[in-house]
Amino acid sequence: MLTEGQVVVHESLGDEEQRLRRLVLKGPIARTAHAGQFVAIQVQDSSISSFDPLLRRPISIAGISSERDEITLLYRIQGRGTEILARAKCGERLSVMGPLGKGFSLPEKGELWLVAGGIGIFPLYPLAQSALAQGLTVRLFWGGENKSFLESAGLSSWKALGIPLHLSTLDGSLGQTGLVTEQAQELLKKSSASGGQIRAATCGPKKMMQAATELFKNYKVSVEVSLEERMGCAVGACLGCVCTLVDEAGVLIHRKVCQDGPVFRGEEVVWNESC
Amino acid sequence: MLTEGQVVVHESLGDEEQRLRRLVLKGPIARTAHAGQFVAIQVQDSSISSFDPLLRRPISIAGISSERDEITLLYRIQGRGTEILARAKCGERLSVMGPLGKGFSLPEKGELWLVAGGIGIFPLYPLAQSALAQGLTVRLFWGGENKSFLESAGLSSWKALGIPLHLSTLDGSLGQTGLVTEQAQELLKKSSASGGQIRAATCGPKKMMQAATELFKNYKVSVEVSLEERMGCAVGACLGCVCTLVDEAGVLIHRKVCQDGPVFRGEEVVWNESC
Amino acid sequence: MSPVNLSTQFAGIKLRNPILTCSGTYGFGEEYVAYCPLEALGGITLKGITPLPRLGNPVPRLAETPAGLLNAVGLENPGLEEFLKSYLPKVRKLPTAAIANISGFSLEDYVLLARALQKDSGLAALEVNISCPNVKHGGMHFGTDPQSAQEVIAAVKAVTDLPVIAKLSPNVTDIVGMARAVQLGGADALSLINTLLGMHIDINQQRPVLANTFGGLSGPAIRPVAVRMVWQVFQAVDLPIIGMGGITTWQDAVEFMLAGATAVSIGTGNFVNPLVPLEILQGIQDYCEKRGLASVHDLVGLAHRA
Amino acid sequence: MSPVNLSTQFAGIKLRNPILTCSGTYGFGEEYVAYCPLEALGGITLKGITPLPRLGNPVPRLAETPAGLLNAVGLENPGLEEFLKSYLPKVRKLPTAAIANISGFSLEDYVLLARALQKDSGLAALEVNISCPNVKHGGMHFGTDPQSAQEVIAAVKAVTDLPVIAKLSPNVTDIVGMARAVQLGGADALSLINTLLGMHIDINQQRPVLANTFGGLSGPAIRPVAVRMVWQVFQAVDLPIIGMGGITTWQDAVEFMLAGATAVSIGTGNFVNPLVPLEILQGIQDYCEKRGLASVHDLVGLAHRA
Ligand SMILES: Cc1cc2nc3c(=O)[nH]c(=O)nc-3n(C[C@H](O)[C@H](O)[C@H](O)COP(=O)(O)OP(=O)(O)OC[C@H]3O[C@@H](n4cnc5c(N)ncnc54)[C@H](O)[C@@H]3O)c2cc1C
Ligand SMILES: Cc1cc2nc3c(=O)[nH]c(=O)nc-3n(C[C@H](O)[C@H](O)[C@H](O)COP(=O)(O)OP(=O)(O)OC[C@H]3O[C@@H](n4cnc5c(N)ncnc54)[C@H](O)[C@@H]3O)c2cc1C
Ligand SMILES: Cc1cc2nc3c(=O)[nH]c(=O)nc-3n(C[C@H](O)[C@H](O)[C@H](O)COP(=O)(O)O)c2cc1C
Ligand SMILES: Cc1cc2nc3c(=O)[nH]c(=O)nc-3n(C[C@H](O)[C@H](O)[C@H](O)COP(=O)(O)O)c2cc1C
Ligand code: FES
Ligand code: FES
Repeated sequence: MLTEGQVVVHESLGDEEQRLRRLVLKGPIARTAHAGQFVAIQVQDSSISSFDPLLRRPISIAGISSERDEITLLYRIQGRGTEILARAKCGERLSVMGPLGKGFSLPEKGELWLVAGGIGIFPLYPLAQSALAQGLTVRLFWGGENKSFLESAGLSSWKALGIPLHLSTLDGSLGQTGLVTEQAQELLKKSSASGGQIRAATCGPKKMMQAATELFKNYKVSVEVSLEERMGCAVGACLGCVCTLVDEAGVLIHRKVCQDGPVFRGEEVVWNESC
Repeated sequence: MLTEGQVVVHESLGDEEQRLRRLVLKGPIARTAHAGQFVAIQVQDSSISSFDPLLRRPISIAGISSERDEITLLYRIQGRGTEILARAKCGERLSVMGPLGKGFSLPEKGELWLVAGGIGIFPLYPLAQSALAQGLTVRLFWGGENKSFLESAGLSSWKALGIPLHLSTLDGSLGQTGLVTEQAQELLKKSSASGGQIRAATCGPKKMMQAATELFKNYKVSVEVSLEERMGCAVGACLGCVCTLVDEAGVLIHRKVCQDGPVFRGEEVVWNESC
Repeated sequence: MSPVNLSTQFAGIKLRNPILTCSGTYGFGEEYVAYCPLEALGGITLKGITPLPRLGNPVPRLAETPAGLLNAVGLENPGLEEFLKSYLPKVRKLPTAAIANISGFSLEDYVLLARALQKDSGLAALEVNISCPNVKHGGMHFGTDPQSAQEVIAAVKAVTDLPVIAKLSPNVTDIVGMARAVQLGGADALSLINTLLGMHIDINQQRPVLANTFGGLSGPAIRPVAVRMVWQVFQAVDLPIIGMGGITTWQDAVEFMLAGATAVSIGTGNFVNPLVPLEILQGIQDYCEKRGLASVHDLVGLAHRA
Repeated sequence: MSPVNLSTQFAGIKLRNPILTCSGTYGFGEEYVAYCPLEALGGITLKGITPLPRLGNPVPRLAETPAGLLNAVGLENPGLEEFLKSYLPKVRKLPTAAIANISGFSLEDYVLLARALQKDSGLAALEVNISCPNVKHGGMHFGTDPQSAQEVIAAVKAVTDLPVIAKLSPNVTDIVGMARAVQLGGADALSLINTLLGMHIDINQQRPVLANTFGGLSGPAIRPVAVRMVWQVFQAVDLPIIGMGGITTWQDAVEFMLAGATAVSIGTGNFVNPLVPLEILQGIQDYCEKRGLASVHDLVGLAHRA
C-alpha cells in the first residue's frame, strides 16, 4: 500500500544525545500491520521532489493502533536521510509504503523470549503486546550501551507491560554488565521450561542475533531473527536486499529481506558477513 | 561576502495566485549593498546538505536597511528551486553570497525615469529611494499582466513614494492598456526636458528592455538595463553567464552578467537572443 | 477535443502506451502489483535471465549516491529452465505486455536463451542485455566492442521470431558506433541506456561499499548522459529507441521522447515512488493535449526540429 | 599528538596541502578572493587557455540537473598573448600554487602553448586538457583516442620544463588504456576526471537548453563514475592522480584519496559553497588525526588494501 501518512507526533525520544525520534503517522497502514513488518518512508516532504537523498528508508513498525489508524516509528538519526526525516513537522504528509515484509509469528501458547540489542528493541514492542493479548508468557532480554540509552529507547513502556525484564549494559550503568545473550544463557541453564515450551524472537546487531541463534539452538528453542539489509525497491523487485539461507537439503539459497523477511528462522540464516 | 542570513520575514506578497514572496534576511549584507546588486541564495536550509537542487539562485536586492542589517528579497515561485526556498521558516538560516555585481548608477541631478516590466520592478525600488534621497526627480513606468499583479508586486509602496506613476496592464485592468514603453514614448514626445536632463533605468523582460533602450536612444536619453542570465559561480569565475556587448570600436565582446553586471549601459548591449 | 492516442507501435511491438519499466527493477511483474496497476502500463521488462541459475553477488549490493543508485546485483536469476517453468506461465497472465531480458557470458549463452523464447511464449519482445563480460574473450564486454555486439545480435536474431531489442551500455566512447553495429546485426529496436559503471567507498571502513567493488549507476544523476545518447543515436541511426536512465517525472519522459525515444522505461524511479509510471502517463497525456498533439508518437524527436 | 602533515609532493609539484580547485571553475584566481582565502588552498588550476582568444559558445551555457551541472562554455578565454600579458603577472602574485590548463584543436596548438609556459613563468605545472576535438583529424577528440593523447602529451613534454599533468576525459570505453597512453607520452601526473557529455531539453520550448546542445556534466552526480576511474587507474598505472568530479564535502575528498588520488580538486562544489575547499581541508585533517595518520599522504589508495 502506498499512502501519504500525516505526521501527528514527531518528537525526540529521551535524551537528545541518543538522537532517537518518535514519529506517529496517521493512515490506513495500521489496519493490516503486524509486529516485525516495516515501512519504506520517503525522507522528505512529498510535495516537492528532490532526488538527493533518492531512496526511501526502511523503518520497522514499532507501534500499531488500528482504532486510531496510527502507526509509530522509532528511529535513530544515523545519516543524512534520517536527519532530513527528522525535520518533518506535524501536519506534513510523508509518502509511506507498507506494511512491508513478513513479521514475527506467535506460538499458540507457552513462553515467548524476546532478545533485543540496542534499537533492535523497536519492532519487539508490538510483538510483546500481541503475545500478551494472546495470553502468552513474555520476557525480555535487552542489552544496550548504557542506562541513558535504555531509558531513552522506551524502558518505561516495557516496565508498564509488567513482564520480567533482563537488562544489561556495556558499562554496567543499568542491569548487568555485559552482553544480553549471557543473561539469556544463564536463565536457560536454570530454566525448568524445556525448549519445546519456549519460542524466541530477536532483533539487533547481526553478531548478537547470531550468538542468540546459536544459544537457543543448543537448548532446542526455535528463534526468529529480524535481518537488515540495504534496500532499493522494498517489495522484492530489485534483488538488492538478499540474505543467504540454507535450505533443508543444505543448499545455500537467497531470500529477499524486504519480501521474504525481514523475519526469518534463525537456524536457516547463514551469518557470514556478506553472502 | 558569504553569510548565513537569518529569515526574519517570509510571507506571501499580495494575491496568492501571483506566487510572489517577500523574504527579509538579517545579516551584514545590507551594509554595503546598492540598488541593482543581487545575492546568490542557497535554496535550502543550510544545516543539512542536499545536492538537488544543486545551485544557488540569483535574486535582486529589493530592499536595503543598513540600520537594521536587513535586506529584502522579492521573488516569484518559478520552478523547483524557488518552490523549495519558499518553505524556509522564520528563524532558519540561509546561506547567502552578496552583495554581488555592479548596481545602477545615479546621476548628480535631473530626472530619473524608471521603466519596469513585471517583476523587473523589484530592484528599482531601492534605486528610487536612493534617487529621491539625493534629491532627484523620479518617475516610474511600470507594466504588468493585470491589476492583481501590480497590486501584489508592491504598488502601494510605490504610491507611498509620492512620485508620478505611469501604469499599464496587458488587459487594461489598471492604468493604460498596452506596453509600458508606449507610455514612456508618449511622455518623451510631450516632454520639454531634453535628453541630457533625463537618465533612465530599466528592468524586465529582454524584449521590453530592448524596446526601451531603442526608444531612449532616439531621445538621447542614456539608459541602464539589468540583464538576467543563468549563473554558476555568481562571482565571475565560471563564464557561465556572459552577455554580448559591443565596445567603442564596434567589436563584440563578452562580459559577465554576475560580475560586470547585471547592470549595463543599454546602448552597449547586443540583444540577439543567445550571444 | 478528442483524446490523445497513447498507443505505440514499433519494431513489431504493440503497446497500449509508451510507458515501460526497466529490467532488473520490476522483478517478474508481480512484485509491484499492490503498488501500481500493471494494466495501466504499456509493458514491463523482466529481470535479466541467464541459461543457468545465478546467485549473483554478495551483499551489500546497493549504495545510494547523489540523485543516483549504484547496484551490483550480479544478474541473480532463476535460470532459463526455472524461468520457463515457474515464471513464464505467470508472466503470460499479466495484464500488460512483457519483454524478456537476456544476458550471457558467451555467444552460445545468448543463442540458447533466444532459441527458447519465441512468439508463442507470449512475450512481446526480447531485450538483449549486452553489458556483460565475454568470458571467452578475456572478459571484454560485448557491450563495449561493436564487433561482438553485432555478432550477438545477429546470432539472437537468427534463432528467434520475437522482435529483438539491443540494450546498449553507456560506458563507451562512441554510442553511435555501437548502435550502428547492432543495427547491422539486425536489431529491431534499441534500449538506451544501461547503467554507468561507478563505485562508492565507505570512508569509515576504508573499503568499497559494494561487495563487488563496482556497480551500475542509475537514477536521475545519469539522465543528462542518457538523453544525450538518445539524441545522438536518433540523429544517426534509423531504429526505434526505448529511452531510459533516470526517468522519475513526466517531464523527464517527455524530454526523452523529444530527444528521439519512441517509448520510455522507468527503473530506479519506481523505488522512489511506485506510482511514477502512472504519473508519467498522465503527464504525457496532458502535455500532448495542451499542445494539440493527436498522438503521443508525435512527440518523438520533436526537439531535433528546432 | 603532533599535527598532521598536510603538505604533498608529487611529479615535481610541491603543494601546501592536497586541495586544489578545478580549471574553468575558479577563473584566474582572483574571482573567489573575497569568498575563500587562497593562501589556505594547496593550489588553483586556471581557466583553460588556447593560442588565440575565444568567445566560446552562445548562452545559455549552463543547465542544472539532478545533483549536477551541465556547462557548455566553449573554452572562452583571452588567448595566450593576453594571458601572458594581463593575467600571468597577477597569477604569479597569488598566495598559492597555480597550474595552467591548456587546450587545443591541433597538436600545434598544444605545442605553441606549452612552449610559452616554462618553470620561469612561476607556474607549478601544466595541465593538458585533451577533451577537445582534433579539427585536423575529423573532430575525433584527442581525449578519446589513445594514440592522439599520447602524441599530444609527448609533444608538450618535449617543449616545456614544467611538470605535465594529463587531464583525461571520462567519455571513453577504457580509461585505463587512456592513462597508459599518456604515461607512454611522458605525463608526470593525471587529472581524473573531466566532465561527462550530457544534455538537457527544455520541454516547453522543445529544444536543448544549452545553445551548444551538448554540455559537460559535473557535480555530485558524476562522483561515483569519477571515483571508479581513479580506482581503476590507480590499480593499473603508476602515476600520481589528481582526483576530481563532484567533490563537495570532506567525505568525498577522503573517498577520492582512499581510491588512489594524491590530491583532490574542487570544481562545481565551489558554486554550491565557496568555503567547500576550506571545509574539506579541515575535514581531512580531522580524519587523519582521529585515525592517527601522520601525513595526509598516508590516505592515498588505502581502500585498495582491504
Ligand atoms: C527492515 C529494516 C527495518 C529497520 N527498522 C529500523 C527502525 O525501526 N529504527 C531505526 O532507527 N532504523 C531501522 N532500520 C535501519 C534504517 O533503515 C537505517 O538506519 C537508515 O536507513 C539509515 O538511513 P540514513 O539516511 O540515516 O543513513 P544514510 O547513511 O544516509 O543511508 C544511506 C543508504 O544506506 C541505507 N542504510 C544505511 N544504514 C542502513 C541499515 N542499517 N539498514 C538498511 N539500510 C541502511 C539507507 O537506507 C540509504 O539507502 C531498519 C532497517 C531495515 C532494513
Ligand atoms: C541577476 C538576477 C537577479 C534576479 N532577481 C530576481 C528577483 O529579484 N526576483 C525573482 O523572482 N527572480 C529574480 N531572478 C530570476 C531568478 O533567479 C529565477 O527565477 C530563479 O533562478 C528560478 O529558479 P527556480 O529554481 O525557481 O527555477 P528552476 O527552473 O528550478 O531553475 C533551474 C535553473 O535555471 C536557473 N534559472 C531559471 N530561470 C532563471 C532566470 N530567469 N534567470 C537566471 N537563472 C534562471 C536557476 O537559477 C537554476 O539554476 C533574477 C535573476 C538574475 C540573473
Ligand atoms: C537493481 C537494478 C538491477 C538491474 N538489472 C538489470 C538487468 O538484469 N538487465 C538489464 O539489462 N538491466 C538491468 N538494470 C538496468 C536498468 O534496466 C536500466 O537500464 C538502468 O537502471 C537505467 O534506468 P533507471 O535510471 O531508470 O534505473 C538494472 C538496474 C537496477 C537499478
Ligand atoms: C563551468 C565549467 C568550466 C570548465 N572549464 C574547463 C576548462 O577550461 N578546462 C578543463 O580542463 N576543464 C574544465 N572544466 C572541468 C572541470 O575542471 C572538472 O574537471 C569537472 O567539472 C569535474 O569536477 P567537478 O564535478 O568538481 O566540477 C570545467 C567545468 C565547469 C563546470
Ligand atoms: S529491496 Fe528490492 S528486492 Fe528487496
Ligand atoms: S556565473 Fe560564473 S561567471 Fe557569472
